[in-house]
Amino acid sequence: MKLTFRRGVHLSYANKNATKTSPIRDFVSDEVRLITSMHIGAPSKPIVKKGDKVLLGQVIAEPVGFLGIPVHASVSGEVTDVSMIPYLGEGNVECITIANDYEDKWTELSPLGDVETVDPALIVPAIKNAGICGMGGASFPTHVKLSIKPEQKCEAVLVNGAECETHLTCDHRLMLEQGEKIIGGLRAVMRALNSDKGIICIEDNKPDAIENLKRLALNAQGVSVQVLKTKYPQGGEKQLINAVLKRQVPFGKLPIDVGAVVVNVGTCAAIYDAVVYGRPLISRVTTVTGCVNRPSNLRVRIGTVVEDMIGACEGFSTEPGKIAFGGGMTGLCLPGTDLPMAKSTNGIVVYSVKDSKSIDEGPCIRCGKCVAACPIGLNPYLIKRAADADKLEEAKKLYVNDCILCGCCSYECPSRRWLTASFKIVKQKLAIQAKQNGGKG
Amino acid sequence: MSKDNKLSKIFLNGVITENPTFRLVLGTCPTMAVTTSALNGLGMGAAATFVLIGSNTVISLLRKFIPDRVRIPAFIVVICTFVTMIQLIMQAYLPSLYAALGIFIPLIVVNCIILARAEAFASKNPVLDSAVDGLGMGVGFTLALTLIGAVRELLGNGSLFGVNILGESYQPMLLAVLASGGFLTFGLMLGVFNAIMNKIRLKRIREEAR
Amino acid sequence: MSLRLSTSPHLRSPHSSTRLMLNVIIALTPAAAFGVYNYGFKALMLILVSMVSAVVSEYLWQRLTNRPVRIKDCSALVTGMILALCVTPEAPWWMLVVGSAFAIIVVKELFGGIGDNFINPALAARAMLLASWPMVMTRHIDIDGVSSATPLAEGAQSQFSYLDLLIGRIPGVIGETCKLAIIVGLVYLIVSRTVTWRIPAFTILSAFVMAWIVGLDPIYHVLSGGIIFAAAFMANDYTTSPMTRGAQIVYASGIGVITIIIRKWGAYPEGATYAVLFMNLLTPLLDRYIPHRVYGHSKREAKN
Amino acid sequence: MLNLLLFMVSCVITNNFIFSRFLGCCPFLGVSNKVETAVSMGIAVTFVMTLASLITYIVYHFVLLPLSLSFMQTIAFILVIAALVQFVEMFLKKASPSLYSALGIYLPLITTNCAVLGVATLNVNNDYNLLYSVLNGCFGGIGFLLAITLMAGVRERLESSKIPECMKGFPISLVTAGLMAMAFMGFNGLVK
Repeated sequence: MKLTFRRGVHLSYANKNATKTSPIRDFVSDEVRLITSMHIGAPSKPIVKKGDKVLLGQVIAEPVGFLGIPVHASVSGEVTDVSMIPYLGEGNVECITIANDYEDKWTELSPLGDVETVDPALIVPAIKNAGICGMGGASFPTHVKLSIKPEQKCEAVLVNGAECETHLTCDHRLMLEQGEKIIGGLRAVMRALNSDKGIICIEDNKPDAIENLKRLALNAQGVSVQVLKTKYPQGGEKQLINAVLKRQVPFGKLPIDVGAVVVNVGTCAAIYDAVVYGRPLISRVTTVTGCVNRPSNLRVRIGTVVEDMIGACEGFSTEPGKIAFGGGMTGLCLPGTDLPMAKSTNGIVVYSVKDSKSIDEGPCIRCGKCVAACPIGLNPYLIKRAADADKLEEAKKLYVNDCILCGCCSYECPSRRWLTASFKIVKQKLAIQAKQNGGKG
Repeated sequence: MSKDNKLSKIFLNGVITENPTFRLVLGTCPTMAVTTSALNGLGMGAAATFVLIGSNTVISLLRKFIPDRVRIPAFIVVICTFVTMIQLIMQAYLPSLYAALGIFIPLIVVNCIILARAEAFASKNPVLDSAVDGLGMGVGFTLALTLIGAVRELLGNGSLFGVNILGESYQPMLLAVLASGGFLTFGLMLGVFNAIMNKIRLKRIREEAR
Repeated sequence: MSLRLSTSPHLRSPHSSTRLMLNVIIALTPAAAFGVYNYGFKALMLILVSMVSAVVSEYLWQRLTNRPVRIKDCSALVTGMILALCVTPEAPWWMLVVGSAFAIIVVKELFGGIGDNFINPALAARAMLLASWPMVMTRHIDIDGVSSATPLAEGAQSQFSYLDLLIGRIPGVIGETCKLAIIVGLVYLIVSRTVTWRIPAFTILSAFVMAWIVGLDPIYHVLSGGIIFAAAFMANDYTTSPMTRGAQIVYASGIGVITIIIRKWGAYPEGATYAVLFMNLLTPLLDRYIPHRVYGHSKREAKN
Repeated sequence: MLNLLLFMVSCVITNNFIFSRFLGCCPFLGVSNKVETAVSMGIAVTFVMTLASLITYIVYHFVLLPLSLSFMQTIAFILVIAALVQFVEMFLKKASPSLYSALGIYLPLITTNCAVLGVATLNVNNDYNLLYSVLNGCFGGIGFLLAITLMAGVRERLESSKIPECMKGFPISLVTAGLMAMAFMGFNGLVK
């Protein structure tokens, strides 16, 4: 039976066609720029300086704090610069630039061996050392997600292969081409958490991936494939748990509190590499699509600059109006093409000038389409009303903090109102307010 | 300021500046309930004016003798006396009008305009001023009621004070004399009145700026 | 090269407000066409007069009050069309002008324009016309132009077969007689995702059940009068219907039940108009007290 | 029995105190900003109207009529109601402080609510017996509660609407009430 969550929107996925049948290509550039805050949590601390020679996979920045993960050199070569650069609304972040010598000489690795025989206690530390964070977009450090308290029991590990975003097909291709790695990584997670159920969740618009993984899952203990209805945002962690396990994660709690852990397919494959070969996270598959001449799924080194990736796709096909990291619903706009991609960058979408025109807000006609779309069950039109009047308290009472910024309400709104955008601002304002109040108290 | 000038100012205050119906929006119930015709509006207004003048005068006379703590009940008793008087008078001499106005004659007692004037004006001012204030407020109320009644009668019946104006071919808009028409007409007239007042105020501000 | 920065989402659904309103107009067309076929040129003229005067009223009001002119969203056209479709073909043209102006100015624009009215403009205008000129508004003719009683009038119940009711061989208002044409329009609305099925379905279902409970012929009562038209084009008017699922179900059921109550016991032979208007009044409260459950919160919490 | 039922329905809907009798318009327009306060006000009015119907009935039939003082009706009623409201206020303060804090501030306003004096006068004018008087008070009050709650719901919705400057406040509330009254007209004839 195909499962799904309540509400949400049906999107057109025609924009996936450009890349969904093109196999993953490897691409390596002359230079990588590795920023030290690719994950949620304190930025890592650089331990190399300009002029140092580094090997592939060598630690170049050390983790800081509980949520910290290391950063590894994704090419071998010489560090040409360590400096601060502005990055995507995070202010200035530290960035380590490495010139590639194309030798790809690995630093010394410590593989753990087969996922079925390795000591489960070693798996989570290996994941931390490999610098793995959520590769579906959230970039939450994976080892933290997997460090569950002794009294908690993980009933099921969900592998998120929904890929409900538009444009992107990197997870789809990965499931087709590297299914073994995904299942191996899942088994490693299951063993680490002592869980006997692993469910790979895939939307029904990817029948080839479903078939491939179903076949591979036959040989893996406790692993099954769950087909989901195609609906956005099926791949949201909360929605996925709701759809598959029929449970809701209470506000302020984590998935593990309802006995679930959700891992992205890309993350699973990275975990496999980390456990079996001891390789840190140095590359990932990223979809580059939209107005480029050759839309592709590229396996690129972490830190590859956007401009190089677009070059690998034979340049822009028309004048670009807007370029975003991520798909059409949640993508983050880039101010320029000289920025590097990060561990969680699952796609680069180039929009034409025509598709990037600014949209004027019309008056709300109370059609209720936003209410019918909100996967959380909020009243976007009411929150927007509060937001427009700058009534933060009222917005808070309307659960704006529960908003996952999926974009469904804005997408559906026939008056083209900037609902999600204003909720994002309100949430930021509320966070600042909470911080200030916390400081006082 | 001369005495006459002051009195006329008090009078005009009630009729225009603080018109109980259009400016203060007090006593809305009779305003909508009885204004199905201009005549009913006029009758209601006259009855209220009588009570207003009477109660204002008496309360002003007694203002030094009424202890502060029981003043509201005392005011009500005074008002009530005049209401009962007008009620008996109308019953005797204008039975058809009395029937048309129904329970809204006894309900003048709880009409906020009258108590409000007693409290805000009559209990603080001399007799003559209070009487003129009562008259002004009463005339303002009467004018407003007659106007609303006229509009509703004209729309809903094609007539004014019972005289057919719009001719035989006019198909009367019955809604105007129904309950819902009362609310709508009053609301719309209030809106128009506000719009005019806003315009005047704007003009005045502009002139002063010049 | 300059890149635009904007917040997500970067995609918008193909349904703009104007598109949705046009969809409603398209859906109303079969019913209107049947009305014109039945009652001739006069019906066509009434529909046009109503639509034009609705748009003109909106334009004039917005110009006079210095507001942005929004006639391009076509909502006034929809209002005018619905109003014309629910008056008798015998109505004089000036009545439609008064009705549309009332609908647009008093019911919609005074409250702030599109999206801010709390009651359905076309229906409020119809109720206004019905209250103001009851004799004219309830004068009906059959398809041969002979004045006669509608199927809901007392004593007329046995005159018409179900088939007559379904295809509209009955006296009535311009657009409400042919149930088949209305259903075609409704199906278009649902297929084009302009409206959801919930409100129309529950309205018709509840009317059916209620008629059956109070001992009326349920099929006859669903097929006669304006219940199907109301379910298709009035009950699910965006602005005045509730938004949450539970509230929509309560709202739609209320319309069906009240329609039958008015038909059985009320003074008016037809209750759908007033049922919708009455439930419009409840809409804000329904939306508020039957919210969607917020993910990860208990039901009780969600009510406050 | 059926008669009683019809009478109740007529009190609540077809002869609604606000929409067809214009009684109690001041609080209806004044205290309908928020649903919560509107409901409190409605309950307070219902309560006082019921008690007032009962007591004015007793006063009229056992005091005024025997003494042939029926011309003193208005003055007697208003004093009885004022005393009653005072008494209810004191009683609530003692017996149920929580209810008092919810309804307390509305009680003094009710003395000059014409719906209360109106229902007492109507009872006398229509020659209702004790049962009908009390029912008239109670269900009339419920009708008021219904009207003010619906009104508050709509007005909360209108809060952020772009209403023209000259219509803000009373005018738009009156137009709203007018349209509501029109919707209520559908129930005409429900009670013959």
